[in-house]
Amino acid sequence: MPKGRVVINEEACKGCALCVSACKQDVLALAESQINARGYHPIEYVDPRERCTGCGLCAVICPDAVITVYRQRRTPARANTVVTLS
Amino acid sequence: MPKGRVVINEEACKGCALCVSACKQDVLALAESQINARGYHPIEYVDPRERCTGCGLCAVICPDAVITVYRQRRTPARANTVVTLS
Amino acid sequence: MTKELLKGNEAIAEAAVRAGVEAYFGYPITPQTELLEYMARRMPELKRAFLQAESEVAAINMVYGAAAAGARVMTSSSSPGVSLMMEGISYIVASEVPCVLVDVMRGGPGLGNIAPSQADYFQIVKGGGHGDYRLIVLAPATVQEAIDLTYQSFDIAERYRTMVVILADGNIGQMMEPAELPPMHAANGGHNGQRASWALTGAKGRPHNVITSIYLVPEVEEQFNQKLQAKFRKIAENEIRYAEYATEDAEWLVVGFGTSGRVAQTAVKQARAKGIKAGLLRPISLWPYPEKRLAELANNVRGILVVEMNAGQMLEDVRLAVSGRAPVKFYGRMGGTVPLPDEVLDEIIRLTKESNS
Amino acid sequence: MTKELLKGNEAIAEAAVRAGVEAYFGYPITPQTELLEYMARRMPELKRAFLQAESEVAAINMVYGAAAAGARVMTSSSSPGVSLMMEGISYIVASEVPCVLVDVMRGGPGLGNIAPSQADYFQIVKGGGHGDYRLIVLAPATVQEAIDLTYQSFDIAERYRTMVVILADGNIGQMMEPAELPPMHAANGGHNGQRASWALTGAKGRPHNVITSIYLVPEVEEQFNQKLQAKFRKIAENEIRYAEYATEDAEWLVVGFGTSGRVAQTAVKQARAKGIKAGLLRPISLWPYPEKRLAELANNVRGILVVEMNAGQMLEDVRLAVSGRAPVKFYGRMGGTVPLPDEVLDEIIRLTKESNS
Amino acid sequence: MTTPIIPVMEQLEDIVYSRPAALAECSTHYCPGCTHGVAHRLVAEVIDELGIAERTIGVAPVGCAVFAYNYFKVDFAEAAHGRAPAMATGIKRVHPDNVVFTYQGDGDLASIGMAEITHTAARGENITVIFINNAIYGMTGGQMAPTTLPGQRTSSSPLGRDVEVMGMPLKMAEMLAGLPGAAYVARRSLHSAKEINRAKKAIRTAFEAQLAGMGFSMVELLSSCPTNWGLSAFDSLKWIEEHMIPYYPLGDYKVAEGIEALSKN
Amino acid sequence: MTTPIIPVMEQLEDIVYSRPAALAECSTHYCPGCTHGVAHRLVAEVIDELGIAERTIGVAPVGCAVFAYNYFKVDFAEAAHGRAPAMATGIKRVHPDNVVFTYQGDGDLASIGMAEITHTAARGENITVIFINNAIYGMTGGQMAPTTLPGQRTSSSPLGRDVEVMGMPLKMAEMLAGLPGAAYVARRSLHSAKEINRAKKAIRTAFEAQLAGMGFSMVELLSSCPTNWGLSAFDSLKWIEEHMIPYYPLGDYKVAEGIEALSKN
Amino acid sequence: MQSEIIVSGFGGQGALFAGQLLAYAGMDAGYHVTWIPSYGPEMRGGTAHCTTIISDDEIGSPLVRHPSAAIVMNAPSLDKYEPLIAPGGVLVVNTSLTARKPTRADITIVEVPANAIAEELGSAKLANMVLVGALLAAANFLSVEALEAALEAHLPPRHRKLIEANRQALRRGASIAATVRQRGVETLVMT
Amino acid sequence: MQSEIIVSGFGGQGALFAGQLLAYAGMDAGYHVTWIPSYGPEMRGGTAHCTTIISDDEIGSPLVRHPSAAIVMNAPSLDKYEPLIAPGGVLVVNTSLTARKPTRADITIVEVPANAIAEELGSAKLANMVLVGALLAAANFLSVEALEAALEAHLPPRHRKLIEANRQALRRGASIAATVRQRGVETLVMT
Ligand SMILES: Cc1ncc(C[n+]2csc(CCOP(=O)(O)OP(=O)(O)O)c2C)c(N)n1
Ligand SMILES: Cc1ncc(C[n+]2csc(CCOP(=O)(O)OP(=O)(O)O)c2C)c(N)n1
Ligand code: SF4
Ligand code: SF4
Ligand code: SF4
Ligand code: SF4
Repeated sequence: MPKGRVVINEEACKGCALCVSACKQDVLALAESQINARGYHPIEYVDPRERCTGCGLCAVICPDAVITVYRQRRTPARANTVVTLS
Repeated sequence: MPKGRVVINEEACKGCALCVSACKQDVLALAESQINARGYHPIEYVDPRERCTGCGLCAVICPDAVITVYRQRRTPARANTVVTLS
Repeated sequence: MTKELLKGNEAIAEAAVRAGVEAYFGYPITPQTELLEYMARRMPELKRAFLQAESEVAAINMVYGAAAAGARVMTSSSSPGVSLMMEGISYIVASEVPCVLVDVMRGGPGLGNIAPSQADYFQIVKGGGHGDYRLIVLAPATVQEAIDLTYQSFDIAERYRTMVVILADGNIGQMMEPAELPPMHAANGGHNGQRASWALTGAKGRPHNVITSIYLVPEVEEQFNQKLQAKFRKIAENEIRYAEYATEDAEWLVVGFGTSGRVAQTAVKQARAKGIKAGLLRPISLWPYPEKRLAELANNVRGILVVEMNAGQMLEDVRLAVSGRAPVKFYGRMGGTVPLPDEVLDEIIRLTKESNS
Repeated sequence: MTKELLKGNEAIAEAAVRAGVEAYFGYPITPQTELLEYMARRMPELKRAFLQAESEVAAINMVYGAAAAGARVMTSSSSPGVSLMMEGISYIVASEVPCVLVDVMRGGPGLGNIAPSQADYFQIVKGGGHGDYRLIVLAPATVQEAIDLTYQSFDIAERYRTMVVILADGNIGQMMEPAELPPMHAANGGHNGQRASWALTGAKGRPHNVITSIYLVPEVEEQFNQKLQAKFRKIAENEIRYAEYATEDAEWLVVGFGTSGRVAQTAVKQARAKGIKAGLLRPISLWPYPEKRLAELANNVRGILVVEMNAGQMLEDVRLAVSGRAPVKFYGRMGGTVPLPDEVLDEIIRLTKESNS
Repeated sequence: MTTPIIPVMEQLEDIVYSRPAALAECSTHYCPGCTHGVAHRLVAEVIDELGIAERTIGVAPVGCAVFAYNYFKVDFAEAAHGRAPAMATGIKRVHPDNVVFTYQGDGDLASIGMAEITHTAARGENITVIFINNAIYGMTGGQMAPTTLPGQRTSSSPLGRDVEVMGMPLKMAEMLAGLPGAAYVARRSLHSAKEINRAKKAIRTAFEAQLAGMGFSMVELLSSCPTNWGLSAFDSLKWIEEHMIPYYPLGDYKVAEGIEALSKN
Repeated sequence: MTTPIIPVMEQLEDIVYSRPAALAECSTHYCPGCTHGVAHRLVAEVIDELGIAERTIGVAPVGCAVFAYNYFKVDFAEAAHGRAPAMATGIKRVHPDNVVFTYQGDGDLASIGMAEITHTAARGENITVIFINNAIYGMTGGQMAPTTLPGQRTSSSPLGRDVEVMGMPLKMAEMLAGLPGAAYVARRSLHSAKEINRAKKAIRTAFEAQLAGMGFSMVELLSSCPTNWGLSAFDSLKWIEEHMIPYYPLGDYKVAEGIEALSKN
Repeated sequence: MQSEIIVSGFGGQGALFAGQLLAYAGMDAGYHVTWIPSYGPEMRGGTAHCTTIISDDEIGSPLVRHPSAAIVMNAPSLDKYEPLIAPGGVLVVNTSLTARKPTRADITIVEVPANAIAEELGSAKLANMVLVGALLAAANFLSVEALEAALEAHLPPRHRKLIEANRQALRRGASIAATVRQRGVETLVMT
Repeated sequence: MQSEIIVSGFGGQGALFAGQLLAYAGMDAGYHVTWIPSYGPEMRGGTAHCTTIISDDEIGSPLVRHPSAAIVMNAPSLDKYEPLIAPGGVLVVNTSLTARKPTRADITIVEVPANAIAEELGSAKLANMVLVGALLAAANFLSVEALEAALEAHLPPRHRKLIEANRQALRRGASIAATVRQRGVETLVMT
């Protein structure tokens, strides 16, 4: 199981691919074959080697705020909080 | 004979008296009894003690450029020139 | 309450204060400056907002902001300054936010002079800014009327969510007359601090409000324009104001607004004294224009004389209303000169002679 | 010379270049921006002055400066940008310096949209700035006409020492049509570098020249205004332009300018095909307005339909000219929508029915 | 820093990033990869973190961000081109307890709106300005802005900005920082995750300065315009780094007394 | 420095000062003691000394100096309020060989004309600006200017300028000097003969910078308004010295490379 | 009955205030009044004049071509207004600042060296009140007492210390003009 | 005779250029022509369409309600223009970006998977030319040769290297539509 994972709102993604270049673990790619209602190829999250660390860099750079990032709990005491990235 | 002398265009003088306070030799005064066509008391040049040095400070401060300043020639070679004050 | 001798500019300012104006933004320009100066003293005294803006462009956009925030707000200026407000005025009407502008006209065009004029009628009444819009334009002829119209103007502006202009010539701003001031309202004039539902106040417990004037899809912009036009028609039904003098049996009608109107009134009186059956229509609302009443009167008179302090601007509205029912003559003075009663009387006499011959 | 397929905005720009325009100052705004962009390429190429100003306010005052200096100069903009120019325009006319403004109107009021519109007729034709002034307003309906009018506009402006406005709706700016460009003039258009005697060029061997618009004494300002009015009357005598189509035997007259005019022409053609004796008057000069010709035509028709891309602005000039001689109906589209021939045809048919019933 | 916002959905996972609540659910009209979107998100995050959505009023410019009012779930006005600071002044003067911010492009703020931004800063108007410097006019199709770099080609400087004719680009942060009314003025960039995080901190400081009543605050953000630069989204970020930052150095240009303390809260 | 102008009239006397030729013979409408008159004289003297009267074009503001065109025997335009720099730009772009200057008050230049002056300086427009800072709106009867001092009473700040509400006064020389387009920016005062002589040198340098094609030059002159300050002419000069100079320090704020060399000629 | 009074002088001579005071007094006496200033060409150095109308009927035009009275405080004002006064009207001339003599024979002319008298009373600024006093005595549409009451009622607080001096000036002016009427002459020259 | 053609698609699909090229060809063939664009709601992300009119008479309105032909390059364009085409007119549909079928029975419908064909030819950008070729063959108001000549004559210098590819695209489109007429069917679906 990877340390993190991301969920992409594919309908809202504009396929700019900035997340792809931001991701150091190489788990994001343009879905060349797919096209969303607004005419863009959205991003796919493909992590067969379970490399996603949940670092959130993709979400930080995404201009369309379409990525949600999850990370394995390190301190279970911190439930009900969101760790923001700043 | 004083070293210098001034000529005042009395009709254009507004009687602000700035020249009076600028003059270190005390040869200028408001002509209280006189009134020009624009309703101002103009300045009089009165130099019985021949103190005017022709320093030109009155002319430099006069906002209405109504004072002409003469000075005794020091270097007669310099005829046909005007010594500006800067 | 007894009358005080009040200067037009200051009377307008105090009337606005009493109407509960919460914020004033303006820029100095003669012959309106006393209004700004009065506000500079009076508003801070009442802990209301006064700000001398960096320009008329900024002033009108500050007004736009405060109006969008739901506040009673006004500005004042004079001809060249008002020209600079044209973009902002168009935005304000298009955004449907209420506010009041006092325009104390001076001689023009260009820098012109500071003498009284009525040469900005076209600009204010027809539309000096871009797009199809109308301003509610009220033109006082006395200090008392200036007070009363200003006092009402905020309610009118809020009723229709649009801009009301008090269009005064320099004479009205500068003259003193005995007048009575209305009672004092708290800031925001009787709304008890309650803001309109559309106002920008923070989206607390409601969806967020937006004040905008962009409608990119032409059909949507057209619908919006239709809504605006419907509003303008409603205003045209409800907000027509005018004064008449000796019109009952008038054979010769004089039409003038503001100072020209009251000068003409004296001339009409003098004409009556000479046995000429003259009467006066003095439009108070320049938009909406009292065209129906004018058309009625036009049916019964033998000639009409329009008197203005310009080259003939309201004249067009008179001709539109009269539409050929009676001959229309014009007497105008320009560039900051004011017609005197004897000149107008001469014109009335000329009118009767020309139409008789 | 053969025709090229030219876009309105660019054709206007090239026509101005060929007329010898020496300086262009402007600020980007859709749907006029191609004109500025064309100038950005073309003027430096010819070593003439191009400057993107910081705003429309600055642009019109740069134009004012260059015009005062005796140069052939122009600017261009669209509705909100033109609103910002109102003060400067009033100054320019009051200072009697010649220049050309191209106004490519878009949907409004406020920010509105970038679609074609004619809703700034009042602003440009009646006077959006302060004071009694008039602009010479030319409204092309085709790219060729846009070229021809622009090319002439500089001479006209110089002849009367005043501002000429090419008032185009967004369609004229955006459309392409085959058109022929006029021959190329050197900078300053045929004056061979000679500046007008009043121009600011440095007071060499002559008393110093002054360009100003302030006349503090009302009587002097009034005299100046009288001089201006006399000039305007002269322009009104000489500069009326219009086109007619099928008016000889017309019983129903359609009046429209610019794009509405050409759309109406198609509708008139269709009406004729249906046996309705319709005709078209297309005013080209909006000021001075072809009121005499319109009045003549009004005498001979049974009804008049005014078509505009606004809520009814030129309509007032039509009603003024017609002055009750014939019923006047209006069909307008607003906010960036354009009437189509079938709509206008329907209105013509309705006009004939209403007037027959 | 942690803020309670959304309950964690799965027992063993934290949401480390999700779309801020102050950002409307709709998708924007911005071009793919345009960092206007990043700027919006950061502002929304700060509004959420400070818990001020219900008392914030935004003012949108004329420019690509003209529809900002659709994208923030806070009250919003759409100003005339360049006049957002005047409009914000009008709002703030009648609602001093609201949080008021403008969001403006470089054509809007630094060209046509120069007088309004300068005077608003000079007055120390207690508002926050988010200033998007993308070295070009985006919305109208890529004309020169006052911030366009020397030699940069645009549709109105087709041969590249000639500084002999058009002057050098304006550095607004530096200029406004010189005014006593300015409490906090910083320049940040949106070209990398790291800089984006630093940009967010600056935006937060700017809003905090306003909340503390300290006066005018502005964050200039170097932003991309892939469409009008004619570059890919990725190359645009590189262009910011390689071409814009050298001319527009990042940093804090004005940090009034007391601001440092704010950020430590 | 000597310049041949008028033949000496008496054998044994030199004229050490007489009215400059570029100043028209008429008398001005300025109030008695108003140093607008001094500024006019200095500009006229410089024009004479540089021998440029026949190719100079001035632009008058809206403000007390609105009639400047009557007082200089050079071609002159009267601009709209605040727009003199734009008008001067229009003139200079079509007549680059003419010498173009604007003469502007502080309301004109620093308030309504802020955008135009800033952009003109930023473009490095090759013109000269004579900027009269008298801390008030003279012509309209004494309202607050952006340069009005903290606490200073004016007709629109009757209790004194409250910097909490209106911000601190603007220092235009300092602000514009920061722009790369500015070649020469200096502040001088007209409150004493000594400072007047220094002011003249600065004005001369500014015009020389233009003649050398170096770009934007401006001399800010601290000037009196006895009428609206409610002081005598003499006390007004003292007020400049005691109140204005401490806030507006005299000095050179921008001296581009090559300027020093000019002044040495 | 309607009286129209023009007061005209250099800026700073107090012409506008004199006209205002007449308006106040008229209002307090129950009349309709208007006061309208007309700035000279400039704010500084120009002339200032105003028109006050006092009427028992509603006032239409606040401006008139031919006033029933004029106070002229300097030479240009004399030249401008002497020809305009309605026949039978009153012209009050400040001879301290006018060189020429008025020439009309169909009006009452009162010549007062108002500056000289005012300086005698302590300040040249009182010249306006001397002239107003003279007007009242000569023209008879308001009493000097009404003016005094108006001074008392409407002078702004910061100027209250000047009331007594103003009152004296009014009286001096009035006593002069009273002589005119007593003597039944058309023109009185005060020396 | 007058043909009115609307070309409509997403910004970037080349709808405006396709319409322009038709206008150029019409002009070169001696007709009167007009071309008028209509920006979508925004500059970015919106749709773009234009109207080209080719006529042997002077053209009045550059806009029409019911065009004689339309090329629709995406789904919203299909929805908007299918109902508007004049009876007997031609509708060319880019099936690569439209999901639903056109339904009108009174017009000629040509369905072309233009993006697919264009990508086959080397670039999706050629889809517009494929569709124009199809229109010409189906509607018969200008020859494909005329279009090719227009390409040659009016393509801006910096795009001249694309002429050959564009020409091929035109021909492919035309050959498709030619089949329509041969077969005499109302609707042709290219797969
Ligand atoms: C008064 C006025 N002038 C011009 C325009 C046209 N216009 C719209 S947006 C814009 C510039 C936008 O550029 P910028 O502010 O840099 O923002 P961006 O689009 O790059 O985000 C212009 C000039 C307008 N709408 N109003
Ligand atoms: C657009 C416009 N707004 C306002 C005015 C009124 N006005 C004339 S001069 C002036 C200010 C003058 O002050 P300043 O520039 O400081 O010059 P000064 O008179 O002190 O020399 C103003 C506000 C105007 N003429 N035009
Ligand atoms: S950065 Fe965002 S919009 Fe761009 S491709 Fe990635 S998920 Fe899509
Ligand atoms: S300084 Fe000049 S104007 Fe003033 S009193 Fe002296 S001479 Fe007269
Ligand atoms: S045009 Fe430029 S600034 Fe505007 S949305 Fe597109 S990429 Fe962003
Ligand atoms: S008002 Fe002031 S600035 Fe103007 S002329 Fe008088 S003293 Fe000088």
